[in-house]
Amino acid sequence: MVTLKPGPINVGGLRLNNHLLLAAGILGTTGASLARILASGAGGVVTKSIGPEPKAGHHGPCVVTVDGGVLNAMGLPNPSSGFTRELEAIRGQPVVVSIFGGNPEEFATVAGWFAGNAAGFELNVSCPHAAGYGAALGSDPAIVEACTRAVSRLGLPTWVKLTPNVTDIAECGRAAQRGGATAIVAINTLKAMRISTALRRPVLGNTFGGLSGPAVFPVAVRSVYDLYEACSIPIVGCGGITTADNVVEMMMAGASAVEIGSAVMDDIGIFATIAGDLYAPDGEDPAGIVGCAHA
Amino acid sequence: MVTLKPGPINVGGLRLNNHLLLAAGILGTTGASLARILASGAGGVVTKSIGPEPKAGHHGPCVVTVDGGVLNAMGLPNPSSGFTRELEAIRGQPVVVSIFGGNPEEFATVAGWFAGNAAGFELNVSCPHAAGYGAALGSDPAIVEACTRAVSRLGLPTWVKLTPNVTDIAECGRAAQRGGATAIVAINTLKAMRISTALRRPVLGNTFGGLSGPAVFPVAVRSVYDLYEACSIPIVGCGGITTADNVVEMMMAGASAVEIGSAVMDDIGIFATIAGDLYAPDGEDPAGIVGCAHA
Amino acid sequence: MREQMPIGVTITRITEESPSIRTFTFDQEIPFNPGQFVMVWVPGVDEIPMALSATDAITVQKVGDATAALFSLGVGDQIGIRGPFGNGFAVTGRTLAVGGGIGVSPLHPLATAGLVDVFLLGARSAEDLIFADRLAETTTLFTATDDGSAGHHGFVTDLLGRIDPIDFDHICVCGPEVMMRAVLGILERHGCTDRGQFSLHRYMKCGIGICGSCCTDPGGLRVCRDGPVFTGDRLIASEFGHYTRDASGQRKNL
Amino acid sequence: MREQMPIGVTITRITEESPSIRTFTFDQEIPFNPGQFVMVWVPGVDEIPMALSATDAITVQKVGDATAALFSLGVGDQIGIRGPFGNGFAVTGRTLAVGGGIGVSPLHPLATAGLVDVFLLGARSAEDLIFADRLAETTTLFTATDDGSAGHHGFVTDLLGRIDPIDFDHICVCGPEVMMRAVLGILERHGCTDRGQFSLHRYMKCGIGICGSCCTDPGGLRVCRDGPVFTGDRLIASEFGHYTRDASGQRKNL
Ligand SMILES: Cc1cc2nc3c(=O)[nH]c(=O)nc-3n(C[C@H](O)[C@H](O)[C@H](O)COP(=O)(O)OP(=O)(O)OC[C@H]3O[C@@H](n4cnc5c(N)ncnc54)[C@H](O)[C@@H]3O)c2cc1C
Ligand SMILES: Cc1cc2nc3c(=O)[nH]c(=O)nc-3n(C[C@H](O)[C@H](O)[C@H](O)COP(=O)(O)OP(=O)(O)OC[C@H]3O[C@@H](n4cnc5c(N)ncnc54)[C@H](O)[C@@H]3O)c2cc1C
Ligand SMILES: Cc1cc2nc3c(=O)[nH]c(=O)nc-3n(C[C@H](O)[C@H](O)[C@H](O)COP(=O)(O)O)c2cc1C
Ligand SMILES: Cc1cc2nc3c(=O)[nH]c(=O)nc-3n(C[C@H](O)[C@H](O)[C@H](O)COP(=O)(O)O)c2cc1C
Ligand code: FES
Ligand code: FES
Repeated sequence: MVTLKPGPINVGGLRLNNHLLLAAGILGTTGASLARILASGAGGVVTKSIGPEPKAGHHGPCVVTVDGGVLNAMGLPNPSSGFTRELEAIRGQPVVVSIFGGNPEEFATVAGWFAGNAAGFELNVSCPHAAGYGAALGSDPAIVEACTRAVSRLGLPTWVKLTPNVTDIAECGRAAQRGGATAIVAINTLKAMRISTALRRPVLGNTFGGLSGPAVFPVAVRSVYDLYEACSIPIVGCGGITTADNVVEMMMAGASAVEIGSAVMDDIGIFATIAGDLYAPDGEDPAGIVGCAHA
Repeated sequence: MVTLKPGPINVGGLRLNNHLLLAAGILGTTGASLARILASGAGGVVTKSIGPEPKAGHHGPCVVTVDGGVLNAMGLPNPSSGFTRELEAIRGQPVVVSIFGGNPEEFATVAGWFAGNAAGFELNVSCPHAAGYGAALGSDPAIVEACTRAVSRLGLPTWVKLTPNVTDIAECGRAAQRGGATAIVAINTLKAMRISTALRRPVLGNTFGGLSGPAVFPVAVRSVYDLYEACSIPIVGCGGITTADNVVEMMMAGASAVEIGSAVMDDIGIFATIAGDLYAPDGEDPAGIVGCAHA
Repeated sequence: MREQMPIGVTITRITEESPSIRTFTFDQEIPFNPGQFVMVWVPGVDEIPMALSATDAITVQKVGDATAALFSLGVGDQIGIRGPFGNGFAVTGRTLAVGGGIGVSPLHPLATAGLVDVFLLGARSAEDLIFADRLAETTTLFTATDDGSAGHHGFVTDLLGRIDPIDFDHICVCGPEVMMRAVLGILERHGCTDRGQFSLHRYMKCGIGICGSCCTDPGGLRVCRDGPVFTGDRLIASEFGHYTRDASGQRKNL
Repeated sequence: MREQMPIGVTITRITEESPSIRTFTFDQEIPFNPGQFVMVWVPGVDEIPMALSATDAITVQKVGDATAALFSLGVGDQIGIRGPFGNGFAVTGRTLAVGGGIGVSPLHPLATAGLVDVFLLGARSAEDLIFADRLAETTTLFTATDDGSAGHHGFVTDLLGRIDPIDFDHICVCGPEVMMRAVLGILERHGCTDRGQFSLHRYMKCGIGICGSCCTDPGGLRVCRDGPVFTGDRLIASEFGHYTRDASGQRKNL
């Protein structure tokens, strides 16, 4: 297996302890939980997506596990500006605050709250199950560009997380780049649903949700590969990663770093596990790996 | 588990022996192989997609299995008009001929060759890895409508198979319906790829391919559910089905029949296996199940 | 990741334990360890965490929307069950159980399995002392009520004052968090917080350790996955007894 | 469905068996049954089916693009391997092997495993009689060449005429399809087609029984999955020896 030389890296304006970040919305609601993941070997963490108003989220069921994946429709529950206090415990660490809003102004407002204690922002224009938010904006390149610009203007690292539920993800990537994104994150979940045949109704409280986990890995690799051809800013790969070899594969597709979400469910020590397999003193220079699968 | 009353069914202008069809491109290149699947319990079969010229398909690797799925980029290999002779052995049986072309005229030409010995057509406007064909057309509703009209004009049952690689599959469904489709088939494969970390290059000869199998089932259920709300013609569910319960779930989402592809790999007797679990003399009326998960 | 969709179960019996507490027995057995919980899907309403009070039953106090919706169901109705989840109690040797109100629910299967020697049961008044008869069959039961209508007149924690916790290898506790914190205080005074096993309630959405809504300060422990049962030594310097979080993740003082 | 991506192997030795046949040995062992094949990925070119001629080797005849690309590789180069696939030979008791040309490749590991008693090997001329030395070590070897440069002057099927197939429990055959059809004809005359095990070549794309490109008439048998080895009785009334299909699925007469 390919191994990499360990050490801190710089991606999209952020300095990370290694290539492995916690993905948004996974154990990201409290500072303590983010601190736990950082202590367990993650090179950085992305918080739960925070929006303009406190939200309780969708009624349950919010999450079910399926064959090779996780289906969720949390509905973006978040404490809004109250989240600032959660960040106190992890000040100075590589913490990316994921934010969402219904329009560019709301994105700017929310970003403003965290300008003091976030290492950078990740714009959620990609959640597939929150009416008026997320992918509702993220499938229109013009809106992606406007939301990105509203936040990148603050001068902090601005990552934009894209949805795969579009005909052409590269177009959205180019829009984010025009808007001043310092990195693109791909992908958020695939729009999906399951039905309980016993109860004869959709299993998620919200009917529709998002699919993550190993099932979406081939879609995520393709999205990163597409974006690498279309954009010149760094890409952070996300979706279905469970092994060090998956990380290498994402990097070969074009990712400069990766985010890991669903795999935390089966192993909360996944960051240490993967880092243990991925890094070796005699490993390769990571820069030589990024995008090397492109002809 | 829900069981259904056995017996022939009528879907989108076709009479089938049961709800279970073989999906396009799976063991569908020869009449003998289609006959084998029919004899093994399928209620109908869809052929390999046939186009205007013989095609050898993409260079290999054309298929790899992944976690919970199959990734393929066959490149639509097909013998073109020569395929008529393969159909001789299965004349009179519920055989849907899958066809493709680069424009409405080509669709009409290919359909014309088979007007005599096909029970109906399935239009492939959804293959995600054949430049100038499939999803290249299928992501534009106007083209979907035009191709459908060119074939439906022949007066034979005309099913249109859609791609999930679009922002809004319902829009494509409505376009097919306007064009005179007698049923919609959803879904074709999800655009995806994998990279060999050992060889540092995309594993498929064509770089990109399509993901099928259990991994895509939640995406397929969602697509069928969306289409059921948007369209009034029958829907044939396809994508990731491996069990009788999956069939019931697809039907509850809105499918009047289903197609099964990748599952044939693990069990060539899958049709008999599923039929054995699905049908019972005291089973429910299938009509009552279709779409019952909609509020 | 293995598929774990909710299973559909049919309610076969509804037992009124008290005016506000009912046990719903269903038609399928769910192999579990006492203290584990399931996510109960009330179709069209919500999904909420509930301890299994038996292998085929949950015992529910009506407190809000979803529990009220459960109370509106009758025998023959269906609900969905995901689980069991969490760790459950782990006991060997002499075991003391301390239950307050609905908190008796996860302790009940521990007692019926013959794993509890002494059971201290508290509630507001006699009618809320649920499961008392059955508990008395397998344990040495002492009761307490706030209004003195049965047993000791006062808190269940008073009963603990009359017992030496050091006589027990494990002290399993479930009830209102203020009561549990008081028990933890007593164990602390006896220098045996590690013998305490406290079953926590926190707002839960996923039940499988991924969403973060049940995480506690300062360790980030997930109640749904690392718990719901924690030994007292892991709780002593924590949010336990002080605050919790609501559905949006905002802190609420207890 | 389990993940089965191609593994990367590095070529460690290239043996020139004849001017047009080379054995490529690589750095990993692939547990297999003799007669099973792998899909060999020549990066940037194509993926083609090849029998394993040993646990860590394939023996390749240069016939077109992908095989020519293989011939352009050297020691240290990497190729991808998917598999092993298919059924392989199944022998017990006395076994006769009949190989023609490159068809000796899947029979070789059967012989080196000590499972072949008598081996009939044919080729165009002496230099094409590959593996003869090694086969002679573990089997009773008879050879034939078209030009008479070694062994019997004539076809390998002639050698079969001098042997009583009924003396053998299994007759394993691989070679040009016309030759194999001739062997089947001989077995038919002896009334023992079911003792013949014929390893077929058909155009293959997936190797795992899903794409349909290797299906044969009239049974729809998949050479990659139901085969590549079939007993003679299953081939007698089939396309075998008459026609095959190309990459597009069009029939080609043999
Ligand atoms: C591990 C665990 C085991 C439990 N076991 C039992 C039991 O055996 N019997 C029993 O009656 N109750 C039990 N509960 C508490 C039960 O989950 C809540 O009473 C129930 O969720 C209330 O839902 P509601 O919609 O009726 O109330 P709401 O009107 O929604 O809220 C009432 C209160 O219930 C709590 N609550 C609401 N939703 C949730 C949720 N999703 N997760 C956690 N708490 C919530 C909140 O603190 C809220 O303030 C348990 C809780 C947990 C975490
Ligand atoms: C189960 C099996 C085992 C085989 N074992 C060996 C072996 O051990 N040694 C060996 O030298 N050859 C073997 N072959 C044949 C080998 O696969 C072909 O010679 C090779 O594919 C030719 O590829 P090419 O690109 O060089 O030739 P091309 O120029 O593509 O074609 C030459 C001929 O090779 C055949 N061919 C091409 N591609 C394929 C394909 N994908 N699948 C099947 N046939 C194809 C066709 O009949 C074609 O006419 C085996 C074939 C099968 C099916
Ligand atoms: C329970 C859950 C909650 C999530 N919440 C968010 C969120 O708040 N914001 C966001 O951008 N993505 C969210 N996601 C998506 C993940 O960040 C990630 O993009 C996706 O899960 C794919 O990665 P994975 O396969 O490693 O999980 C969530 C995913 C899950 C499973
Ligand atoms: C090897 C392979 C070949 C396929 N060829 C075709 C094709 O020719 N035409 C088509 O419309 N779909 C084709 N498909 C897609 C399937 O018909 C089906 O839509 C998809 O595989 C999802 O169903 P499944 O998960 O049951 O396999 C192919 C799929 C596979 C795996
Ligand atoms: S309820 Fe989601 S992590 Fe515990
Ligand atoms: S090669 Fe695909 S079915 Fe045999």
